[in-house]
Amino acid sequence: MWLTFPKRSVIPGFRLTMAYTLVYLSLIVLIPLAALMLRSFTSSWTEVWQKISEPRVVASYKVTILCSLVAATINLVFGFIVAWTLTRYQFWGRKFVDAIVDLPFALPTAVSGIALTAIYAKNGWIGSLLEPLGVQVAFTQLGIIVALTFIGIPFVVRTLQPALEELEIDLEEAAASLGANRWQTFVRVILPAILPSMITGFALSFARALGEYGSVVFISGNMPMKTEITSLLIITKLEQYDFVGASAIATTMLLMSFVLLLIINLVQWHAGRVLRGA
Amino acid sequence: MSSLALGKKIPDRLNEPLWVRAILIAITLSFLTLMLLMPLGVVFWEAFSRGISAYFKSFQDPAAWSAIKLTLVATGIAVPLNLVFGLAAAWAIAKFDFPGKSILVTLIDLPFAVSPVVSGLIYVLVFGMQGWFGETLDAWGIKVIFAVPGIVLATVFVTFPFVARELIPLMQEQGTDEEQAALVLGASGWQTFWYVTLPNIRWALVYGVILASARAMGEFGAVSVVSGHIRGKTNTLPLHIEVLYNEFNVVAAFAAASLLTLLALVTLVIKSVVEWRLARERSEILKPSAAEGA
Amino acid sequence: AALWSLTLAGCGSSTGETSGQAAGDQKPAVTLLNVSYDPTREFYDDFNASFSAYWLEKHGQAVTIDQSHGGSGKQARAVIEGLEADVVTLALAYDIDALAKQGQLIEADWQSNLPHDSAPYTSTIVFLVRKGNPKQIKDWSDLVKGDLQIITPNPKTSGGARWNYLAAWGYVLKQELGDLKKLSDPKAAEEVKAAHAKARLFVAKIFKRVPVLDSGARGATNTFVQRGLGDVLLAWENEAFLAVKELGPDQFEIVVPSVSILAQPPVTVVSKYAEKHGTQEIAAAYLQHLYSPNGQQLAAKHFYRPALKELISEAERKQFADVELFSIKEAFETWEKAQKEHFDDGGVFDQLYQPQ
Amino acid sequence: MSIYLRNISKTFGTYSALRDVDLAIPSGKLTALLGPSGSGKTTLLRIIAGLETPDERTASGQTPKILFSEEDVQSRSVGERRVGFVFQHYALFRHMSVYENIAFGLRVKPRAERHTSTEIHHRVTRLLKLIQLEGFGSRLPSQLSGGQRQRVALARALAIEPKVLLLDEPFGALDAKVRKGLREWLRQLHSEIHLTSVLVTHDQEEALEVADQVVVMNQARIEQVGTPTEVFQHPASEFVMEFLGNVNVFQARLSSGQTKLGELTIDVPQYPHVQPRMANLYVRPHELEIARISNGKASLSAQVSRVNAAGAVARVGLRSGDGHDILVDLTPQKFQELNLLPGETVFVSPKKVRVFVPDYQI
Amino acid sequence: MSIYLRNISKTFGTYSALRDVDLAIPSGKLTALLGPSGSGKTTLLRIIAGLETPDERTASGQTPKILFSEEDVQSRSVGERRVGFVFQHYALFRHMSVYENIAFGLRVKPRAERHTSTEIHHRVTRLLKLIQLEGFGSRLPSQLSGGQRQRVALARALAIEPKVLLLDEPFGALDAKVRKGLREWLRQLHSEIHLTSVLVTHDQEEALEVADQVVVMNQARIEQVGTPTEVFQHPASEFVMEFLGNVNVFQARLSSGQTKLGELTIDVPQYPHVQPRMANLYVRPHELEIARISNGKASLSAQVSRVNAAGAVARVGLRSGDGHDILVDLTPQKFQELNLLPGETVFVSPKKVRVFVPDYQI
Ligand SMILES: Nc1ncnc2c1ncn2[C@@H]1O[C@H](COP(=O)(O)OP(=O)(O)OP(=O)(O)O)[C@@H](O)[C@H]1O
Ligand SMILES: Nc1ncnc2c1ncn2[C@@H]1O[C@H](COP(=O)(O)OP(=O)(O)OP(=O)(O)O)[C@@H](O)[C@H]1O
Ligand SMILES: [Mg+2]
Ligand SMILES: [Mg+2]
Ligand SMILES: O=S(=O)([O-])[O-]
Repeated sequence: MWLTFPKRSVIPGFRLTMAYTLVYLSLIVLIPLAALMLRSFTSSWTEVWQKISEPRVVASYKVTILCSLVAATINLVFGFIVAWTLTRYQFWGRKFVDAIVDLPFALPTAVSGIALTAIYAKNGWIGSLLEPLGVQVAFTQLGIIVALTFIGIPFVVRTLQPALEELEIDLEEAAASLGANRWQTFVRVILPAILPSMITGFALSFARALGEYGSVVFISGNMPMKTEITSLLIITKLEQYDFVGASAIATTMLLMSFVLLLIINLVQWHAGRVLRGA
Repeated sequence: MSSLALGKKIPDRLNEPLWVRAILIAITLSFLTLMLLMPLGVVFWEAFSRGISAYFKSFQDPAAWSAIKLTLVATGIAVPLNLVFGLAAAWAIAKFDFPGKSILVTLIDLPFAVSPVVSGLIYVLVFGMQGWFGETLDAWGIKVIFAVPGIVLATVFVTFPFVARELIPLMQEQGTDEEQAALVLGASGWQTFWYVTLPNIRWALVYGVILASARAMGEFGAVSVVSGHIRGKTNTLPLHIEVLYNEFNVVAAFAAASLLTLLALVTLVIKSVVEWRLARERSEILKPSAAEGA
Repeated sequence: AALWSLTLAGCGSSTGETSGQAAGDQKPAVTLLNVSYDPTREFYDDFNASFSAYWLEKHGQAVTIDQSHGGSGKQARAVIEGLEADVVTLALAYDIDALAKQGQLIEADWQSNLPHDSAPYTSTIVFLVRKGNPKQIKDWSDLVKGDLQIITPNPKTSGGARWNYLAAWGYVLKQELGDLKKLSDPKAAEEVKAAHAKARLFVAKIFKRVPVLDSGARGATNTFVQRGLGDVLLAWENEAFLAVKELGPDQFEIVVPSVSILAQPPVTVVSKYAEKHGTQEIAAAYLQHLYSPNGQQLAAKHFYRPALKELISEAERKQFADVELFSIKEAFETWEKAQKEHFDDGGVFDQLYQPQ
Repeated sequence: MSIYLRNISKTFGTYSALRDVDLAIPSGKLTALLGPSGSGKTTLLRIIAGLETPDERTASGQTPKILFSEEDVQSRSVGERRVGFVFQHYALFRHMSVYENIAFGLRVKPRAERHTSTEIHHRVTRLLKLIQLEGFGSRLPSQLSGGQRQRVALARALAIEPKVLLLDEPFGALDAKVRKGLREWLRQLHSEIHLTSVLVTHDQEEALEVADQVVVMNQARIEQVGTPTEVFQHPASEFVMEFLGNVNVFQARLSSGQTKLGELTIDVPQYPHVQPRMANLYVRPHELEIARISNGKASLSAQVSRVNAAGAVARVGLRSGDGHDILVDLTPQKFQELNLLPGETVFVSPKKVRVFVPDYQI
Repeated sequence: MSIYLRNISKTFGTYSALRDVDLAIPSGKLTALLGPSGSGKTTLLRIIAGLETPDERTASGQTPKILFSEEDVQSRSVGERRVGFVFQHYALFRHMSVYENIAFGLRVKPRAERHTSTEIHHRVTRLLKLIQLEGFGSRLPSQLSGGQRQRVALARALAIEPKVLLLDEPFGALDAKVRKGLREWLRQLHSEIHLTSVLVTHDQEEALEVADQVVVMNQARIEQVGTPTEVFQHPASEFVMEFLGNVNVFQARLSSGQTKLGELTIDVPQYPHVQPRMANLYVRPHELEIARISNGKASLSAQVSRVNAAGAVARVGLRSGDGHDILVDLTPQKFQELNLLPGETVFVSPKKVRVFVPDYQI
């Protein structure tokens, strides 16, 4: 019924495109995801609860969420600096740097995982430098964080860039004319203005990190209770023909991601409404 | 209105002191070197570790060629499908108001955040022999999982949001003024879309397609779950890389990886060009009257 | 139209399709799909070629064998979910049992269809150490000395790792009980219990020394070889040989312990799919060929211990060190039992990682 | 072609953008829809164009009618109504050249009706000449100034030879100076082609100067319809009075058809009621006279607070004894004669007073 | 505080936005920078504020000087100059409430100079009252109308008690109606607080009405500086004449200090040259007189083409015999007396003519 909602708008094509969107979305995304959820409900609630709350599973949530949070935070800080320098400063190689930011999108995650492991293992280019300092990256949570940081970079940079580009210079000039110094201008004027984008970038990179598998398994060491991520546990369950367990854990992660994404969209929508007065 | 072009002009007086700029640029360069350039370097380093001839020899394997072909086929089907979807979804979402828009947009975004493993798993659950439609499809002699359609499906899933996500904000920003103008001038719905809407979003479209293609070619986890790993038949390039790596054939593995990386770099270059044109076009639009003439 | 035909081609890429290209006179060419596990790649590459030649010569029919490799459990699951393998050649009987149990694809008594419990070749678990054996590792007991680090994959995800685990466990049982027959002797129950307790302690000690649990055997090998992590790698004998050959005879050497497990990677025809493809006969012949002199020699060439030792040359026999081997049946009764007790969720392995 | 609208209402959700509007738009004339922001001008224009549909029923249950000449066009789509629509922000097709923009409406015609390309070329060339942008055909809209863009938008609308031309604040986004020039130009264009035109604006000066008929709107309703002179000289309501130009407002007691402004007694025969009530007295700045000495006529005394002789009209700001600000417009001539200086005391008397009694509120 | 500018040039790349500008801005007065788009107004204002630096040397090698009172402020940063700057598009901080926007400048002061929060509260409350937005402190800018936003921007600029107030087209983005109201309000505000103010505008009406001193700019240079009356009544150049209000331009031959407009002979003692040259004769619409019959005075005959009596001034469009359009503004009174109808023939005579001889081009 709500398909007909935009009542007699002159712009044509709502029914067609909406119907197509919904059908395609259902076929590709919704029905398969429903299959996943229903599969986890083929057993009783208590059993499902038990499966998703085993100590080892819980430990994997902790590792996954903690590392994802740290990685997203690193990305937030450094991604901001990268986006800032890319939009504000002229320097040699800027175009190249700008182009390369999308690399993690395109590189197969397994290749990234192997490459990162090669660099950060104790006989690797960087690992060997860190070894004398007693810092071990590969096969620790640090390694997971490195991999998750790698795959999250483009999300933060690419959401912040347009926001920084659209920042009106007027605002900064206004702050300067009111006597604010650079730092005050940054904290009080620029930061709040790009906050919604920062939240979005952070959340996107966080959400992506939650589900990441390919690049992590090589570098994480996969130690149960310590460096085992949830995606790996799903695979483990599958290896044991435990479809219900795998589906239950996958569903849990899926719901987390969905809620996270919904929050992002609402934040953006809300910020847009309030600030633009739409 | 500020220009959208990179490196916008900031009055000198408002810029950070030189040393702050230098530090920030240094941080940017070292961070990206550590995180992006070094992995890239490792790929090529390993690929050429036994010389150039070893590098090129690794492409003589027919399995490599079939993997490249399959990757291109999967990308070639998945990306156009998502392109059409992206256009339809962006049209419905950007040009109309309806309740539940936020949820719809979130659902479109969802594949971004779904673990690739899960992305593959869900199709197994639907089309596998133990799944919903597996038996039925098998009775009809249709194979989805462990065959090309499954690989295409998984690729479609992981690249699902890319085009739509590029288009929706742009089309929202552009509003419906031009479409209305076209309709008033007597254009049909298709004419309006074809002559007015499409040219306005073409660069964003190209950008979305490039990102989707890059991701489609590089996808590993999801495809791995539904592929069946039949050498020469259902291995995509990333899967083939895994096979080679597991065969201790490091040079060939990284040679194939370097090929993907090169493809990625080429698309990134194209993307930069596209982006540059996009920015130029936008800044032209945003520019107030060029000159008060006549 | 081009897209559509590609998709169709994809649909039809299942095994057993007869293609129009008739080799010989009347018999149409045939394709078999052999779904195998990771470390058999090199072996089956050779074997398939040999079988094709053999079949063409004998029956005038061209046969192509498609190969699929991956983790053993994952492969079994794929077959259950519809990967239409004509034959499977996996790392453990437990995974093939799953084809019967989960997928009703084969008979429950499949293992008796072929000689030697359907295992045409065997292997065992050995130690791969760095050149010169700097830590002086000779036998299992040396593994838990000093600050040694051990590399082995995760038994929950890797079939190979389960063999490692069970080998260590069985070693202790053997040490404690002398004769594994005592395990089924009700009178020795006390003694057996104590032995199991010791074994558990030993295995726990081993896994305490594992810094990285890769998800597959090849991953572990890479960790040890490429990343330089750990002092010893627990590996299949054939894997260890291959690693030395491929990655550096000058860097690694193999240590064979006094006692180890008899690893029997079994093979079988997936009758349901073979029937569907009409390939029962040729699939069966394919597996039979593994027991032929040619098959056994190829297995030996790829460092698998042939089930029929008499079929290989003295020189080939020599490369396999003598070692006292015990089988799953002797030490753990059945794979199912071992799996349930040790590797299922909440099993012994999980308990080792339970926070105290 | 004349346009008749009857019983037009439009609600967005619960918000009434138009309430029960009836309007006749005479053929060949330029009608201006004038009113404050949000009064429903754009909505009404869009309903005429077919970009919006009126409510199926007004609050009082009437069905709407939209007639072009005699014909009901409600079932006609936007494209079929053959109206030229000029959007406030031009809505030019950014990726098409000026030439292509103008030709668009001709190119998308159904094959049967489509002109040959030479015909199209002739027509576009003629239009480019009309809007005085002959050399600019190959430019992109982004390479034009605001005023030029607006003229292209106009040419584009005219290209399909519309029966009606609808303009939504066509000069809203332009500079004061450019706006004036374009206004003049539009006036002239209209006198040449005599197309039934409707112009939306909230600038009263623009409406009064350009239009043959002015429709004053307020809060979703029409307040008054008339020629510019009519609505300016005889405003039907306080709203119209205030909206059309500057006013001085005085409050006074009214009874028995008479009221007093200062000493001055004013007859208001249309309010013959005996009970006194408060009335608002409106005097436009140019309808006040200033004298140095009380001229015997009843007048108010006030102090000159500000003078400004720059411009075609000299402005004098006065402050009356009770702190009321009074604005007086003088001709430069008169201003020179008086030679007023801030601080002086002068006497003002109105030449014309309009009296409105606010509606009772129960 | 007065401002002196000397030798100010500004080039962007190769483009000269300002060329050798000298200007004195008197203390406590409102100065308007008036000129067409691109003439350099904004650039000049930004240089005063310190948002832009002038070229270190003008084309003729002079070094620039910017004095606030007697003090050279060139080494001072924007913040240190204590100027209030009001931006065309408000540049309000979107995420801050109105209150916080106004308080911003006080909150970012160095700790030593910072006021207590009660002081800040008092100050902001006072400003909110000044801009008549007492109840609006907690709103976000997006919840205000354009006019209200602009007033907040003003209050924000005033909060730091600037010594100079700089406004860059503060009303450019607003409706005609709102703009007028705000202009009035600004005038009043300025007469209350008497702050040295500089207002940029390209609306000549605005400049003439609001400012104490008008600076007319054109093509990177200053054309004229003077009071509104001075620049309007005695324009220094054709450009100023044309830019400030409507004009009728006639071309005529000038020789020996005399020229003729129709039959009318005009003395131009400032051009006593004997060789004849072409001159432009400018007459403002309100400086033309219309008569029904030739009044003996030398005059032009013309036909009435258009009349418009709506508004404070009645406009009459005439067409002279040689096809020249002439615009005449009449008082409504005069217009009523004449009762002109389109098509009638009338006689016009100028009351005042300004003559400019275009520069020779070699
Ligand atoms: N699509 C819409 N949905 C909801 N409300 C709308 C819509 N279009 C117009 N309105 C509301 O209807 C009222 C009248 O709008 P309209 O655009 O006709 O006013 P207007 O007289 O043209 O004003 P302006 O001078 O600001 O353009 C406004 O309050 C507006 O908010
Ligand atoms: N940062 C800049 N870079 C390059 N050119 C500039 C810059 N700022 C201004 N200009 C140019 O300098 C000239 C004067 O600009 P300015 O903004 O001072 O004009 P203005 O009189 O304020 O015009 P407007 O009325 O359009 O605001 C313009 O031609 C403009 O394009
Ligand atoms: Mg409107
Ligand atoms: Mg400016
Ligand atoms: O693509 S993954 O390797 O992350 O699954």
